[in-house]
Amino acid sequence: MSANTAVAAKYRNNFLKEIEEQVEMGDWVKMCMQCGVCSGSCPTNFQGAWEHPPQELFMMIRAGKREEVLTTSSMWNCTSCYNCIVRCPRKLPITHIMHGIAEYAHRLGMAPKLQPTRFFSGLFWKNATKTGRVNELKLSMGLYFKDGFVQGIKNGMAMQAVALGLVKAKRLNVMELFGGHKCKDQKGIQAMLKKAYEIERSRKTARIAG
Amino acid sequence: MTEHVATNETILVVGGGISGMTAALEAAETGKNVVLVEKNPALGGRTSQLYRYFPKLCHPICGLEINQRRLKNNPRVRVLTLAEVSGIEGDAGNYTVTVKVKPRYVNENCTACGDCGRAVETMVDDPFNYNLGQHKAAYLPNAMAYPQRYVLDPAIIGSADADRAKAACKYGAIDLDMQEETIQVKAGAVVWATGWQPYDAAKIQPYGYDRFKNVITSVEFERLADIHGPTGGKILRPSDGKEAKNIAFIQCAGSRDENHLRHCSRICCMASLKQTHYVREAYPEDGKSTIYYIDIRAIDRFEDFYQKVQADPSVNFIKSKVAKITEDEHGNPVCHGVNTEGYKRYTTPHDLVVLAVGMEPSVKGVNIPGHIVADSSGFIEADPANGAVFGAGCASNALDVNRAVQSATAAALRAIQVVNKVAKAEA
Amino acid sequence: MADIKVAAYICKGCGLGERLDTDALVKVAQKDGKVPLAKSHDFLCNADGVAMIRNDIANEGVTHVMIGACSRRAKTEAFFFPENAVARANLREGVIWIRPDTEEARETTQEMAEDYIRMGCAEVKAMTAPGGNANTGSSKTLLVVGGGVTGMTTAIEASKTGYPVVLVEKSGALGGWAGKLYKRVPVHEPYKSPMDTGVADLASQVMGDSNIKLYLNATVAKTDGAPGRFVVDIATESGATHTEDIGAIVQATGFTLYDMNKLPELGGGQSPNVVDQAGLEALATAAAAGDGVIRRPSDGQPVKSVVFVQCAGQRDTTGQHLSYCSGFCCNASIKQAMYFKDANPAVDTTIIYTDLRTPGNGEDFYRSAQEKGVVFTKGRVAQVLPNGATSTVKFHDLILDDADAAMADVDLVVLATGQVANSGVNIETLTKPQVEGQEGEPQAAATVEVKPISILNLSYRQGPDVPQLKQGFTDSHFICFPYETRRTGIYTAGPVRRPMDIAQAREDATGAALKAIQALENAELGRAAHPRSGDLSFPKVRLEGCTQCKRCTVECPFGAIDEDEKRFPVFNESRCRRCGTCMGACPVRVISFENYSVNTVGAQIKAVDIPDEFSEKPRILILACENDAYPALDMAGMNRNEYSAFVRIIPIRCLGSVNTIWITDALNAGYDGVMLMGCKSGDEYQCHFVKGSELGRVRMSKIDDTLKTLNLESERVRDLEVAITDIQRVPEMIDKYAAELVAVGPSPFKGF
Amino acid sequence: MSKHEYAFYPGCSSQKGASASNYLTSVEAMCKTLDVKLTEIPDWNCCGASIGYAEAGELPRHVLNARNFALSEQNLPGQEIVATCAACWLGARETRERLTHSDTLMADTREALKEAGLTINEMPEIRHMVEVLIEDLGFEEMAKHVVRPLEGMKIAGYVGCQTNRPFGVAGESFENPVYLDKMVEMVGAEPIPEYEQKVTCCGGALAFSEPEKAQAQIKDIVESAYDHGAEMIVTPCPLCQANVEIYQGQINKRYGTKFDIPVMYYSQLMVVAYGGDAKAAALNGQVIKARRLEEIAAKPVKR
Repeated sequence: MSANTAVAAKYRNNFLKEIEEQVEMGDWVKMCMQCGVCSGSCPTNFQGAWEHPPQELFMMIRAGKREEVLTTSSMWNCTSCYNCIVRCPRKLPITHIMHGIAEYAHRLGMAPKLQPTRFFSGLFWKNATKTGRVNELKLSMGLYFKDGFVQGIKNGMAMQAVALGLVKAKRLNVMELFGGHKCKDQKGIQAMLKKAYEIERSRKTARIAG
Repeated sequence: MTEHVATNETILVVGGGISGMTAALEAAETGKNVVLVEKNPALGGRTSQLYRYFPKLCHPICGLEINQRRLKNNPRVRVLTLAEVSGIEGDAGNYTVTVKVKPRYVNENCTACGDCGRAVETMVDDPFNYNLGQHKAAYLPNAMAYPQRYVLDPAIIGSADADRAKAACKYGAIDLDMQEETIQVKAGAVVWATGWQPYDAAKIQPYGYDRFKNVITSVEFERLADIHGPTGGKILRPSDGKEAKNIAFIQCAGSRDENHLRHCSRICCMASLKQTHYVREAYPEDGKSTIYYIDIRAIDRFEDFYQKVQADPSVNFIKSKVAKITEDEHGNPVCHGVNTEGYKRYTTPHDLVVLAVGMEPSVKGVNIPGHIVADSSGFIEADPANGAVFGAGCASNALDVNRAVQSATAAALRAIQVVNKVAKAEA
Repeated sequence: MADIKVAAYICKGCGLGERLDTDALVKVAQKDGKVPLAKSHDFLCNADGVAMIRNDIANEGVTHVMIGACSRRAKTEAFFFPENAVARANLREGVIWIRPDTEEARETTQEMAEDYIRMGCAEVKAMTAPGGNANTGSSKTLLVVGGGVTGMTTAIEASKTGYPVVLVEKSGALGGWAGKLYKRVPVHEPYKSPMDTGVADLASQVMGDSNIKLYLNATVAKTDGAPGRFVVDIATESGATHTEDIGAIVQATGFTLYDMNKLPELGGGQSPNVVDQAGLEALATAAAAGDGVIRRPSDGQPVKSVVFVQCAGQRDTTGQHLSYCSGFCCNASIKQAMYFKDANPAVDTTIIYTDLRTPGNGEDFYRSAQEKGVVFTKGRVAQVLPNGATSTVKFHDLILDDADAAMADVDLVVLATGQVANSGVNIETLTKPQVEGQEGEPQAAATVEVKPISILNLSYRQGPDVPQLKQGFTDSHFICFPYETRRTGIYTAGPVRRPMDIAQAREDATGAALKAIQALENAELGRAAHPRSGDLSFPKVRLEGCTQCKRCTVECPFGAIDEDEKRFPVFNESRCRRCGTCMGACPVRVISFENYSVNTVGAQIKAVDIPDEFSEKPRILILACENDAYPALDMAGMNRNEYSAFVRIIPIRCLGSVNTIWITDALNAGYDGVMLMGCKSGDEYQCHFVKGSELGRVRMSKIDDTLKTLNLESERVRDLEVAITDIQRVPEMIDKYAAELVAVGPSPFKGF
Repeated sequence: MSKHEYAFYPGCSSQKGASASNYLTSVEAMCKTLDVKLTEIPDWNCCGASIGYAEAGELPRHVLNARNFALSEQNLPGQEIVATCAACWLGARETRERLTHSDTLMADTREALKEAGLTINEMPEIRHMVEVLIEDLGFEEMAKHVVRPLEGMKIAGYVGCQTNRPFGVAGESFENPVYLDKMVEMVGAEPIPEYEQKVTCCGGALAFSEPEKAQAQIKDIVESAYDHGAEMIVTPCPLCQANVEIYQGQINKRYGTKFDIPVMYYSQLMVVAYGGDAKAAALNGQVIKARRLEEIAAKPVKR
């Protein structure tokens, strides 16, 4: 029975509909004509990094492969180079769809836990929105220490030369650890973002309902 | 040919390619008077620049020969070359058409003996060969040229070369004082058969047509294969004249692409399948063709041709829109992309890349006097608002030759219906 | 025959004066050509030269004109004398342009020119200016067979042009296939949604047109005669037969959907919930009449998921089904998927295809379907397994490279089966070929069923219907000339001659109407149809000499010749295309045309001056097809590609018109060899008379016997396939052959 | 009163002591010469960058950028916003496009902005500094100020991604933009138009999260510059600059290469060509020192 339903679920449009409702630009997925120009234009895919390049993801979504799509690390390889967007003969906003699917997978907690870019992406956003401006030093430290203190030191050592170079060039300021750049109206920013999240959530639930 | 006077029972056909010639001849052979206007110095249009037709692999100039003979034997068709329509006044059954006729600088005395060509020194680009080669500034447009009469390139008018040409002609055929003239032609109906132009490949930036010598278009490739072409029918690549044996054909170069042409140009798949035959013909031992495609559109009976090519071991099909082309140190164009059937990434060098460029209606951008209803791609649509101006052939749709001829024959009847009404009314 | 006066004009222009001894040529014309009037002119094609000729015609009583100048393909406006018999001796492209301008070449070049003058004079004398045939019919009525969109369009367009129409439809209603459609694919901007079929409108136009005589529940019982004078018996349901005088015929008998019962693996015939495109149209029409919900045939439940299987029984490589693509089905399935989506976006609609084929603006229609949520899956369907009310569709997903992909619980499966032409009887299979060599040609492929019932019931010698191509479509295998069937005055239109959609069928129908109108107009004037359009000559036969061998009646590529009860040939001029195949076939040489006959060519062959065997000047006769080989030779001249001075070239209408007597005459006269240059024959024929070159070759394949009886080497006759582009290859062939003949040695018949 | 006034959005990386601080320094000097007046948008915030996507969501991202628009409108009414950072420019411009094309998004954005006591009335133009240079001033004007041509320097123009796609500079091709080469020519140096890596991606944020992937691409970018005989790379993008410059050491370790090629901003070249000294051009800000440029910068200006 379960096997049967598994088959039944496949190639049904349920997951496609879910993506259209939940994912930024998700309603573009159905417009893909499977030419493959995105997969061929993606620099990291070309390094072989992608398990499922964009066009294949679109086909998998149509084929109802929910689990595979939301748990793959593929979209996290996007460097936002926009090559796919400018070459797509159907003008799909592929970069944004990739980000969108990633965000959704992250939201559902299905994205691969140890995916470093997933981690960094979250880290970056928190870092940037905390004070309204990015604190590069804390950002890097945060990244190095993601796997605990010891690993952090290791990573730090590995990056030491780079860091030192930047410090010498006055492009990395150790004082940033303490305070650093920030917006004045942090309260406003926080309130504003909180509101934005609220609205977005309500819109999505509305879409599922309607 | 006796030049009949055009009346509002006359049918004006704009464009002397296969569609225009067909419309003109079919109408004339049904007893109607026709004025055929062609902007080039000779009839034949784009099909006369093709080496072979699909799917029969026969030669376009074979049919052209027949049509020319029909023309030679039919006084009802009056041909104006180097002529372009600049205005249409009036309405169905009663048009006055203004035609600008450029000077040929050669009159009907010309016997096509070629003395002027030998006398002239200046070389100019040869548009018949898509400027892949050059010809003398006094020239016969092509071997099948009708009218079989030389032309002087305006570039040499007023130069010593022009005088040399004049001096060389024993028959007083060269008239350096010819001026552009504007004539008015009465017509009851107009068949607009101005055909198509290849989409500007330079606009497809990832393919580097403007940067890489060895990336050419499908229409240019026809000239390479043609005995009358710049290489005398040898398939040699432009950069270094090396034999091009490993050739890539890229489909939908401009077509089916919202950044370029929205529509599918219909002919390109078959054209590339046909062109793989040129490669095999030129290099039976080690010729190799690779077709990069999205969908192979070998429609109706053409499917057989597709199946034949598929069975050919020298032809390789890859379902992929090539992402970009780069050039390696040997001047080989390198195709980058992903084979979508199984996701195999490729980075493949070829001797030559042929872009199967899309079909753009020649009317696009051209403002047809008395605004005509066209679709989003610029093809003339069948619409009552067009009065008695009828689109035919590739001016009306992306068509292969066979369908273009059907379309032109149909357009001829629509035109006849109008002039017959006129005749009835006057009788 | 009225007394004739021949005049020969030799041009000195284009270097002829410098390269040749034109005075000598004038003498040759007088002495050997025996023409009373021979002149030379510095520039024959200019106003003055032409005036001279016109003046001689007007005042000197010249009836026959021999022009020794450039090729017959050049300066045609100048040398346009439709009232007179005209021959052209090709001294420019045919002589000085293909010979080196050297002292040593001078003699042979001059000999060449002199022979062409002799040949020209001999030819023109054997000609008379064609006058056309008076006794052809003059019916201006069109018969249209088939009352579908194509037939109705043809009828309406012809009527609009001012010609009466008889429309015969076998069923009880107009509309055909399109009449069964719920909606059609859009044909103008915006290409986004299905539109009304327009069939009702067409039908009312037809019924409301007093110029169109409509026969429903009727078939064509007998078609007799020829363009301009067809006599057609129309059998009606009541059993009554009506006879109509018809000028020309358009066959628009459409297609039948490929039988889905032949596709059990795809569920065809296995479940009411597996339908073909016609089935789906019926469901959609029913739904539209009701609550708009398309329901499952088995139990009337609303369809929640539907799968369209493209190329069902099409593009088949196994030989079991249709090998071709029907072209219309991709757009049709897209349209049908929209029936569901437009009514209820929640319905799952999936189209499984291998190549999606939506040319032109179909691409917009495709995009529109995607916007509406139709899912497109590139895959190859292996199996449709109905179980109960639903089915499981098993397929190979080509994108995800999954050979075991499947969709379960599908409510409805639509098989996009293709179009099978309703083209009547396949005469190739009906009548065993009676001429040797035709065995080699393709019989109707196994994939196409031979329909037993004739559509036109032609009383023609060669069979009751229009010849077909291997896939059962009517033969119109030209790219440049799609309408040319092998039955003059009978044109086929719509899906009967190529798979097509409604838009194309309507365009096709309009074009066919013109061709039919043209055919009956030409018939009245006794003018030939394509490709020798306007030719006023027509075959004349001396029946007293005829041996009733039937070669002409069997071979005529256009079935123009019937047999009377005494088995004598009955020529139907307005069916004739003037290719001369009958003339070539006739063993007793009783068939000829006024301006082209066994004699016009034979006289030229005999006129050539044959040097003796010691002169080391062989003579080679070339009979070259005027459509392809001859222009190729011309262009070789324009390119100054040289070839042997020993050849003498005679243009012929078609290889099919070559009578073996010409060859034997030539060989007896001491020619060392004969080259025959004709077009490609066979499946991909390039012969403008379709079978002409093939029949000619069959005939020539038997020439060896003749050679044996003359005990000559087989090398003495060479049959070559030449295309119009062979401007380099032809000279090479000629020189190669000339060299071979030297090896063979001179003909023993010289000097006899 | 300057001919050209803009609301300036420097972005996080251009701040003092941040990874592109040298960019800011050189831009300020460049604008001084060109009489372009930049007024920093008070209390501007981060654009969210592309990489924030995991948490950003759609609306919050746009709201962030919208806040900058609102501040600009409030404090520098009527002025176009100019960004020097590719990501800032792209992020802001994307928000602009989306808000102009979706009323719902606009309404939602306004509602969120209320929380910060802000609002937007009209949409500002979002410009990149190179757009301002090329479109508002023009090459002729830029060239006028060149007093110290960088003669004999062969420089690879590396445009990268986000200054080029999806918006890019008007009239330029996504695959082969030429404006940077023109700028190199303009400052008297020798461009390398056939440099085929000019729009290759540097790896962006992956340089942090997955260095090996980014560095594989950076290697190609640098290698090709060497192959074409470049002694310097110039770019308009802070992340490109940083990625291509600072990881050369690690790439050398990883691939056994000997990369040591300076990576500059167009603004630094211009400042030197305009007669500015090493400090004004922020040459000290290079991790890989641009020796030749420093020498030229030390030379007296020929008037």
